[in-house]
Amino acid sequence: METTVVEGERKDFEPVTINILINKDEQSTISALVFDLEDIKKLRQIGICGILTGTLPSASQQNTFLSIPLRLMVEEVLWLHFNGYCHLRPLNGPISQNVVDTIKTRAEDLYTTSIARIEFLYELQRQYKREEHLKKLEKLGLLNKNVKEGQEDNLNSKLLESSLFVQTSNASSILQDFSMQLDDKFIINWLISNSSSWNNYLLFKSLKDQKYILAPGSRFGGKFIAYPGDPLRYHSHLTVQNAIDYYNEPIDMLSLIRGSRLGTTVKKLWVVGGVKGDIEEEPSTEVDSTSKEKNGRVSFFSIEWAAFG
Amino acid sequence: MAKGSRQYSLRYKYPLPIHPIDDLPPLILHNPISWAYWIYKYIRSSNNVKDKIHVDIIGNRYPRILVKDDVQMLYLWDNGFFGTGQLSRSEPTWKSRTEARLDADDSIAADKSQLTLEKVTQRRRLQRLEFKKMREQLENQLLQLRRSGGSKEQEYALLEREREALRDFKAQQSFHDELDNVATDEGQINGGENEISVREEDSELIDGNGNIKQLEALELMPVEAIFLTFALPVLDIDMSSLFTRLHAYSSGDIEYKNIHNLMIQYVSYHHYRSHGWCVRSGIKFGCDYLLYKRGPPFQHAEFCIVTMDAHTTKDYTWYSSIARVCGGARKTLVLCYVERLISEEKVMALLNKRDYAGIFSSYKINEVTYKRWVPGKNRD
Amino acid sequence: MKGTANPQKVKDEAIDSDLDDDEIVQDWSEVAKLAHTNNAAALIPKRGEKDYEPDGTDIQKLLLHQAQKAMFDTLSHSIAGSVLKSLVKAYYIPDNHNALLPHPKGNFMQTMGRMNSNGQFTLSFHEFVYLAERGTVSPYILVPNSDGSKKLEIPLSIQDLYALFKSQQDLDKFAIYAQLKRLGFIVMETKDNSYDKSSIYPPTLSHNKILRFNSTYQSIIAPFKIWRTSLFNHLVYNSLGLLTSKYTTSPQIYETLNKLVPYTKAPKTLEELRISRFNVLQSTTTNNTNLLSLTFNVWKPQTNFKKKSPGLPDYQVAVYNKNDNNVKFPTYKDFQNIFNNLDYKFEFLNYSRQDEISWEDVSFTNGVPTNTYLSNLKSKAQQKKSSDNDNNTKKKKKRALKTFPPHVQQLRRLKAGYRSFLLAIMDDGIISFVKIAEEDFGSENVWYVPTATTNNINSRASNKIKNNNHGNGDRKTRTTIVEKSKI
Amino acid sequence: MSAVYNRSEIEELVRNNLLQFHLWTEVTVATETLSWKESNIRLLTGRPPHKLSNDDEDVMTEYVLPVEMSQYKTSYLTLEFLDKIFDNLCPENTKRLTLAIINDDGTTVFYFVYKGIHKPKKN
Repeated sequence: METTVVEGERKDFEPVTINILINKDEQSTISALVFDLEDIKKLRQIGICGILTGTLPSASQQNTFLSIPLRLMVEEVLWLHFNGYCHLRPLNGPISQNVVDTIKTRAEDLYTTSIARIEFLYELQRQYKREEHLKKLEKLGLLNKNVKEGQEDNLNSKLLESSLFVQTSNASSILQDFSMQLDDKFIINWLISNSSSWNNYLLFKSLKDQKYILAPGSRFGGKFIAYPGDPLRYHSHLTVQNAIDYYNEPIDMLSLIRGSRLGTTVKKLWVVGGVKGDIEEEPSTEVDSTSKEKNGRVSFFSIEWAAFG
Repeated sequence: MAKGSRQYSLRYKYPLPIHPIDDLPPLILHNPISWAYWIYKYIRSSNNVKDKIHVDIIGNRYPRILVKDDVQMLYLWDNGFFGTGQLSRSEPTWKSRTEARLDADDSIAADKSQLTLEKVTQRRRLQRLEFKKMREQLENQLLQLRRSGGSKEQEYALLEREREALRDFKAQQSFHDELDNVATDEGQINGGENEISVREEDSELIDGNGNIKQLEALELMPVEAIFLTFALPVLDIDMSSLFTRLHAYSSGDIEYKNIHNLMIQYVSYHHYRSHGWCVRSGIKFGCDYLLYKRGPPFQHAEFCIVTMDAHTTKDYTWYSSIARVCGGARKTLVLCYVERLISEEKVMALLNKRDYAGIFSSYKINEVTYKRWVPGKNRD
Repeated sequence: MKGTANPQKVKDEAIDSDLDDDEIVQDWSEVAKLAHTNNAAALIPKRGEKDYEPDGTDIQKLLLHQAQKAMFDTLSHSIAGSVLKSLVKAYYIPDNHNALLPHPKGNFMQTMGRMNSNGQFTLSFHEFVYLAERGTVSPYILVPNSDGSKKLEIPLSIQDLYALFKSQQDLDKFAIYAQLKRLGFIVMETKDNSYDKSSIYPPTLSHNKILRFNSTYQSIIAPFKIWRTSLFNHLVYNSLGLLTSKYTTSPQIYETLNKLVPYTKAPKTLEELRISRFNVLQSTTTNNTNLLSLTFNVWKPQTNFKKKSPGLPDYQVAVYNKNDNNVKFPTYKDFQNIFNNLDYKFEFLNYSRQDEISWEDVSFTNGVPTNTYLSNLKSKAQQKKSSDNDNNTKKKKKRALKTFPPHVQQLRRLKAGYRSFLLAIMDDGIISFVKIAEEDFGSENVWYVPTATTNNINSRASNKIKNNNHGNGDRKTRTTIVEKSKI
Repeated sequence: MSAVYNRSEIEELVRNNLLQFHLWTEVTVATETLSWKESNIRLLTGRPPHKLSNDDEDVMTEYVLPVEMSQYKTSYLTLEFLDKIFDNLCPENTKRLTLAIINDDGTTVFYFVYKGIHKPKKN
């Protein structure tokens, strides 16, 4: 497994930034988004793949290949947080007002920076295009010393200027200094209480510990699907069900039958799991999540059709 | 049980085990005698089945409803495809399959060219088993005879029968030795259920007369049993005994929450049956029912039915896995939401009055189809 | 749509993978080639199937490295934006939560955007983000400088735009919007009032209006109340009443059986649709606060789309986030509420027709019949012509259901159902669609009638037996579906 | 003092099913019992007529747990129950348990249950 991470490596891991779209006014689940491509690469190296959700500008009429932002499952965020792999950036609300206020107070600064940045990018392009042009002329044997300096530039500058590319960047320069009004702990507790269940996280963690890479699984009839390696290269092995109560919740037989039937055709085992332990109640906002993590032990069963009967 | 094609269409002539009166004489308008005869026949005739079908209900917390009589099993299958053979995929055919497997049917055995090496071996083993069994019986009888002080003549007769059995057995063995050669030459050895070698375990299949015992019963779903009791008077049990039996072993008195599931399952079953569908268990596809237009021998099921309380909401993964299974089998998934129109107390009151029709008509059917929708396939 | 790379191959693959989305094989080397960015990605050899599991071999590591590289190269080379000469600037207006385009240009204007009251071209927030992501417009915000003497133009990033979403729900809706838009669908929010809405329902469904349907009203209302009849029925419903009645045909037996269980009858004709809407409006008890609602109107991709008067949508979409603890998967009540609020091209109205229905003939726009509305439009002639053409091509393609044998029609009705909507499910970035359709098995009978009984005299001559001739096409025995007329 | 539900009927049913429908051999009801919520649970053991999975090396003895399922009653198969079965009724290192689900529609269906996470068949 190439994404193995040992404890020591974490020191070399510069935490990635996860943007949490959180709106305190509404009871609402949360989107965790990553906009920085380098961060996305780093996450992939530790087996957190997420789902790309944005339009890919170069192939904008399909949904198979998408681009930033990368959207993460809540369980992925919790795991990254508890392992020290991420900072959380709240976009707390009313979001748009905060962003707009920030922009307004820093207007001149932002303006100057953006002008400088754009001019810098233009200049890079101009240089590149000039060089390309000269190379072309040289190749065609049309290059002479006179043309090389001022003259040619004038001829083509208008054309060149209009062909300069204006890029809409992915990552924000405005939000860099966005004031963090909420601490990570608050956001984590919010995440835990507003979406999914704590036990689902424990299932996730246990599978992650067993080197599986997980993805949202509802289309396949599960909470997660689990891959033995990067989904780009390996088939998924498991359809993992939502955690059930270890002691009191019977396995739904019809679901088991369906899951096994599906599993036979797509070569995935149907996995059902739950957490045994003393604490049964939902973690409140004050629960120290890390200590609770150690309390439960996850029990999984993998089920498939016996190929007869 | 080979069926000719004509027999086949006659066999499933009736869609329900209650038949219409369809043997009335022709009515000739200008002949009053024909009228009289017709009226006589009409009065004498009845829709009822001649003998109600006997059911045994076994099990405790999970009752199971069985029909054990061969003729009655077949009747329920042929007239509306009710029940499932416990040792078969649907129609109870275990006995005939097993007879074929063990070559107990002489007409099949006589066809030498059909025999395979394994079958010969099987049958030899089986016959040895049969012989051993018979000898054991005769020996027991002899023992009984001696204990009860029977005559020498009687004892002699028994011994003679044993010798005769031995002679028969030997003769069969040499006959099969010849067949062995035939089969070996042909060298045909097939897999599959019918080709499994006879096992020691098969000895328990043979009864005292050397025939194969019927181990299979036809099992009715609880809703089928209710239908064949409440809606159609077919089974030899009355509704309240059946209903009580289905809920025996519930702790204490029957509470509404204990009967709710059966109520909505039955209402849904009755709904589809009463509009002409052949409704069978959908467990193979992880749903409640499969709907056949006429019955399994005629076409595949087109619909999967999932029955649920109208207020039910489940995790999305639940719906999506059902939809994938049904979609994979090219069947349309119908979510049948059953809505209770009266209070729980009223249902219980009706139950106390044994007013089952009152109960069942107090639930309403609401249906939706649920289909995965692929944007790319629905653009024009 | 504007012509960025639009390779048929990627499109086809996208569609195929939707067909069986079990394991979307994301071969980024394919899309990398198309992204007209020269780079190593394009040189990656076409790789085979996915492997079962990592086995520690170098070749596997290499293949994984290449696959990841192809993906990340594509992502880093595929940037949103446009060259200066075709730059379309879009300015975010915080107060309106939309974007203003002083110099709009591009094909997108056919299906997106609208003029505000000042005659300025604006994009809704979803349109704005969608077009910025694909590089069709460039997002900016205008803010005053410190002394307020002039406005400064600050470029926004994609990340900034996402920070401007009003809520999580809004972000989910956008994701679904974008998913449909990328495939060419035309999508408008139901709450968008910038275009003339068409409706299948007359503008004021007053009691007076409904009286016009009075003749049919009673006969249609009756089945909706069927359960009451049934409650009465059960008094005589006693184990088929074999003691008191005799049945000479199987249909008689079935007809007795199917009186027991009441069912919801789906509206099947235009009149029934309108009457059911009337009934819904009459019963004002529905508490809509927590119910699922319709978010989008969707039209299939088309070239002659009229933004101002799009007519009835082809689909209507509701959005559901499955990981939101505070929302449950819809119950039947939620479905029913949606069905009652649907207003689109109800395709089932064609079931009983030989030809395709003309939606202009049966709908209303801006309070008048759509045909009248269209003839009032300046572009009337053109409009009529193009929509006629559209209809003609459709007619050629589709064979009317009515021309099929009755048993085939019946099966198709049952499989497709009646009023329907699309439920879009968001699962942490993965979107699936489900079509939920109202179904009505209670109105269809499929029982098998042996031919042997046809000579017999019906003992219940008073029963009007209407032979609908729904043969089931069985090879050996003709099946007839007999439906007793409801009284 | 609560009633102990008799499971011999379903044990016999599953035995017949394995023996006479699926033609297993050496099918017997095991002697070890687990007392579980008013029932005494016993497994069946037996040998199928051929390998049940390509991943198996050869025909092996299977451990079969009969459980009931109904149209209208909830199941009693909890995770705790399965753990207890593995811990108390299966020999150590048992690869898998075969679940025999006896439905009240007359069918008995069989599923493999592996403790923990297991990989799917390669072929």
